[in-house]
Amino acid sequence: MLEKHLRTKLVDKDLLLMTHLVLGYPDFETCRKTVGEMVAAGVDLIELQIPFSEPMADGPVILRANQDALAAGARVEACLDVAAELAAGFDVPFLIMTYFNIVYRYGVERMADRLQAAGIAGAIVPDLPPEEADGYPEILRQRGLAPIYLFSPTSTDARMARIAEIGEGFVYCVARKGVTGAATTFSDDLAAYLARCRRATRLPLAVGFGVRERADVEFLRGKADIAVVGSETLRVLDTHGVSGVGAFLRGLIAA
Amino acid sequence: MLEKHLRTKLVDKDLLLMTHLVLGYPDFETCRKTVGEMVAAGVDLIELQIPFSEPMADGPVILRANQDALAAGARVEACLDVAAELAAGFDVPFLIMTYFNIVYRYGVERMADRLQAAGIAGAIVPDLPPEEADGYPEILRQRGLAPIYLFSPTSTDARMARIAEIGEGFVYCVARKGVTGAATTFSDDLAAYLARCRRATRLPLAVGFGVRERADVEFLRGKADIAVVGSETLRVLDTHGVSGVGAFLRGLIAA
Amino acid sequence: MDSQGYFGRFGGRFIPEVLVATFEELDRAFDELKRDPAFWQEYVDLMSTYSCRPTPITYAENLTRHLGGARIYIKREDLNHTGAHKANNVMGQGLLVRRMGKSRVIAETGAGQHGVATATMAAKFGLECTIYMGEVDVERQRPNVFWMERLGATVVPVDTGTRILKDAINEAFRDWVANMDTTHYVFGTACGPHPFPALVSYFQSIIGVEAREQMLKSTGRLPDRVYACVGGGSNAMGIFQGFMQDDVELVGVEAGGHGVETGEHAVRLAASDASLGVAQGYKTFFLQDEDGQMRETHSVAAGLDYVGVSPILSSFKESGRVRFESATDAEVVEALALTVRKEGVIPALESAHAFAGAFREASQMSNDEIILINQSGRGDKDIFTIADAFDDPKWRDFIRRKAAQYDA
Amino acid sequence: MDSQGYFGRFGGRFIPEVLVATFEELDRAFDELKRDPAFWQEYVDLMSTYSCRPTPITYAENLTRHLGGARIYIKREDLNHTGAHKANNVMGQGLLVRRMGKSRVIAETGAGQHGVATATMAAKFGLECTIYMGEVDVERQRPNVFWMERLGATVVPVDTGTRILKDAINEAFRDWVANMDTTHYVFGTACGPHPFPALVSYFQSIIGVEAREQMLKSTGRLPDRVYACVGGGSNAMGIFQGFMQDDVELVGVEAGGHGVETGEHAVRLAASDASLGVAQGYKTFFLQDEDGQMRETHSVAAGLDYVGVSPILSSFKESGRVRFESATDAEVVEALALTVRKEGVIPALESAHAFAGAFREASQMSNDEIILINQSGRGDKDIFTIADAFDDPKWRDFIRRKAAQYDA
Ligand SMILES: Cc1ncc(COP(=O)(O)O)c(C=O)c1O
Ligand SMILES: Cc1ncc(COP(=O)(O)O)c(C=O)c1O
Repeated sequence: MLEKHLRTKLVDKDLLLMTHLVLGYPDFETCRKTVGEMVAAGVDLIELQIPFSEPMADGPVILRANQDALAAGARVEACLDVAAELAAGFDVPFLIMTYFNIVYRYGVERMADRLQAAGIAGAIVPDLPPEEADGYPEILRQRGLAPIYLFSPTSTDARMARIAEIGEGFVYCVARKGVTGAATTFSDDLAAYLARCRRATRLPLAVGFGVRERADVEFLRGKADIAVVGSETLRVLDTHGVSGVGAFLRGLIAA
Repeated sequence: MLEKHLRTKLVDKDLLLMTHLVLGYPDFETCRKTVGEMVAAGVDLIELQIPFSEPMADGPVILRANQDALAAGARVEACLDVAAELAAGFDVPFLIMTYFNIVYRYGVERMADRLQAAGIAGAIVPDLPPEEADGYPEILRQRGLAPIYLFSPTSTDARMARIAEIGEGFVYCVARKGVTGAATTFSDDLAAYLARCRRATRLPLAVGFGVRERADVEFLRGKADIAVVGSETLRVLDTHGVSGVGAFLRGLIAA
Repeated sequence: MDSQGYFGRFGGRFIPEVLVATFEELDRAFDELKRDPAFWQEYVDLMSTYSCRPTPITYAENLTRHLGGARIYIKREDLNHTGAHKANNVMGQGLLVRRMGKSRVIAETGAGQHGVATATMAAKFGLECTIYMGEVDVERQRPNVFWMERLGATVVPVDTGTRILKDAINEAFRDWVANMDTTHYVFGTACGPHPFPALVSYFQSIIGVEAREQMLKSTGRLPDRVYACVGGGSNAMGIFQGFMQDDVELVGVEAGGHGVETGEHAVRLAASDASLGVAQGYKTFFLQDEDGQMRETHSVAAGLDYVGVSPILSSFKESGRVRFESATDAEVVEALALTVRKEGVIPALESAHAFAGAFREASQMSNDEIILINQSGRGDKDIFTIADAFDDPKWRDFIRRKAAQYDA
Repeated sequence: MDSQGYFGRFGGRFIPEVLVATFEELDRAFDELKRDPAFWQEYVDLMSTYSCRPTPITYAENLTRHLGGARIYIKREDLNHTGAHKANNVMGQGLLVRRMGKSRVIAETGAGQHGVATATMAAKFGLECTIYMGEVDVERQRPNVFWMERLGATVVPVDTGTRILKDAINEAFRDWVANMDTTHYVFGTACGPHPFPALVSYFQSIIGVEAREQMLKSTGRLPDRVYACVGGGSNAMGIFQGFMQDDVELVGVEAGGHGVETGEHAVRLAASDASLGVAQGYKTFFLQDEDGQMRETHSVAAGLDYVGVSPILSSFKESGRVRFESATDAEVVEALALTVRKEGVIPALESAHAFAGAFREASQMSNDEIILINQSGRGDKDIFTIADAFDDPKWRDFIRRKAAQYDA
């Protein structure tokens, strides 16, 4: 379902934009407003991260947002309520991103039920590789939720094929070896890697980690389907507030 | 010669008194005055200690006097000058007490010549046991100086006999196992030890280490020939000054 | 262990995709090394020339008499180079790094022990070295930081999360994700994603292998009980492996902190405060809240102050093969004082937990029973912590004077 | 050695009469022990179960490459229990005390190493223990004082004289004079009245005995040169004795302090500042003035900061059997830094003198020559001194914060 939605969108646009925010950071109200700005700016897809105390795959900016959200009292249940509210209120697909322990403690089936009820489109769990899946993708799929998986530059072709098989919605291509938020060189290497990703799957490709400015987005055009802006959105939120986010995003996408 | 002098004195008195001071402590002028007080109080024999940086056999009071004298600049040559001056000025026998390194560095023969010239009666070197004598007692004896040796409660009869043989003037009987200046119990044990000393030698017996008051002196009467007042004199000098020393000593001896 | 690195329900490998290839490389290197008949001897040779293995077992005659029960023996890991069992693991991984041809190592450290050990290994093997250490620990363990820097390591204070061991681990993983081509992550304990629990336990097994032989040689039989403290679980795994197949009771002692009932502790197996979870790349018992967020832990011993625990020990908890107990800070300081006074050996605060656990039981045992305590490290490095634990006024004055001297 | 304890012109026994009987008792006990064929094995057993003898020799591959000359091996006395060769001596004397049936031990200490070692031995053997330590050293070496107290020893700060090691020795003798029935004086180095130089050297010879065998085993031959630092001379005597009869050059390295020319040093044999004298019960080279008063000495290493030196080494100086060199504080800190960085071992500041001496010469030697350095102790206990020597600002901040915390 998510894939279909994206394909439809991709008829009109050759590159979609996905943004990211940490639920409860700095508070739920700001999250609501930020999502409003994102949607208004024309964002196509929004990743809502449920904060976790040990976000091992995240870089400093998102890491600190996780901590601050937890320190401000962001409980999982409240995050899910807000996610449901946002999904009901805005007409873009929302994804839940979090670490496996949050899902595991909640109960994988119970979480899937809850996300389905909330109208969420899919989930990204970066520390749950296919080897540890243990029924997880099926449980999601049964509820119409897309289990999003990741490719990385070190994934072999065989492995990409395997991941492509159990993933749905799109594939999240990590642009380089490294955590979120640091600089990536948008180079020929990256282009070659993305070509390899393209060969490995028929799912749309999202490219994340390090997208910061117009030029990065332009670079991806034709090579991927979705540009993911993660840490940079948060940085702008921190420095320029909610309205800054809207301006920043419009600057990124404007034709 | 020293022995003969003491024997003569012992005809009139049954117990002689020997006092001690550290040359250069607190300064040479005070030493001169203190000796004056001692002689006036009726002291029979005076031990002049040339200070040494490592006075291993001395207790805290004399130890500190050694240090202070050195800190005040008491050089060996100056100590010997003052000793000569005192020996010329007062009509009691003077002994030099010091550690072997002072003698060794000065040269044993050269030191013996110097003491002879200064009119000193003998020398006590507590860290030079008979085993390490290496000609030392002969060198003294040749110059009419008495090499004074020590007995201790742990000396065997055989050892006492040997010491008695090389010693001259008198034997210094250490009253107990311990350094100078701490309390000694003037007990039956002590009496038995002194009887053993008496059997071991025909030299007069001096008893030192811990003589503090009239009663101590009385205890020694009949058991020894010379009572040595060491640390206590220094303590009095520190607390009551030069004149205090005179008063203290008169109190000790007064019939 | 199954092929996915599971010990019963515990273990596994929960890692970001970008690390998968690196872990597969590590799997292969570890497999090769285990299959190489010459490797173990190479490892033993290194440990016996660079550290002083075999470390002895010491008969604690005075403690035995004082407690009046079982005969007490101590396995002396404190005599290792760098002062703890941590040396076994890092030197083993050093050999592995050499085989893999990497030029840089990174490590997390809590108490600083593993950081010093890794920096030492890096100096010896000529490797670049970065150590991640929670800011709180950097502050508590400055002497160790000083030595790591002298050894040529870069120490990165981690100011995220609760700024302790677990945060240092997260940060080290972040580094690894970015630098896996050149870099090996020297994990410090028998935790983390597969194959680390197995890998670290493999190197630490040298403790148990030696201890079993030594006990047989000097007492003619095996001990009745073996005690080890449990932080991540590596020293416990190390000694326990020597007695796994034997009729020997194995006892792991966790950090009771201010008491399990206060919530300020690090007891994951000996009480029911912890629950099953997945974090830092593996599945085990974690001290976490209902949402699955990791809790703050507490122990007087920085090296035991960890939210997770070796998945292998979790499986032994479940199978009943190992019994788990805890000792409070107060009991530990008392056990430490007694051990120092009676035997002249100074256990690390971590190790003192094993002593405290053993002392509690030794007096109830009979004279012909034997217990073996693993002294995982020496305490003289912990002077700042131990002096505080003893509340020594002369130490405080000394520090004040020293500070005044620096201000002058 | 002759029957009076002379080595050439040096040694002897210059003691107050009251101590004569005690020394004769010690003579007898030491003689018996040397004649008892079982004793050495008893000693070796103790050291291999309580400490971890044999301590290894480590090939310093990186230093060898860096200096580009002789192959460098290190004898690892730092791996002893309590962290230095001092353990050999005290444990040996502990066995002696047990044979003599005494219940109390006393000792002097400078750096604190010997004090900790003695207190440790006393705890292990169940003896009462008093340690004399110069006030200056108590201040410099508080961590060691803290441990001595924990070990149950009474530490008496000596406020007489220059308030350092030699004054502590004097004070210990004063105690002994008063308590010789119950008390043995555990002398810490190969100095003092006969039989201490011989007695301490006897126990320390275990270093050389092991090292000779180990060098033969691992290199197939003897080293060309052996380096040891020289404080009182016990670690040097310990290792040198293994190679006395061989064609091996023996090099003792003394504390050059701020440089021999400044007068602030502790060089007794490598330069002509010292002269023959008699103090602290024996005859040797002392740093003294013309009157025979002992001079103040200086070294960055508290354990080398001593006015006298082993009479045995004085005799080897005179016979030419041992060559003596000195290394300045600055050279020593540099050698220490290099050793830590290159090999991951942390020599004590004392031991670092031997390294400094060796480094100076190693590069002039050929690749097929071999040198052996005695690492008498580990430096991690010296953190306060070493951090100051490195002038580490982060360490100073840490101490300031710690002090502020105590004041809060
Ligand atoms: C001396 C010592 N013992 C024990 C531990 C706990 O670790 P583990 O449980 O892995 O042995 C540490 C950790 O730093 C340590 O330093
Ligand atoms: C580690 C170490 N090495 C050497 C010495 C010097 O003593 P010696 O010359 O007797 O070996 C000391 C003395 O404290 C020491 O602690």
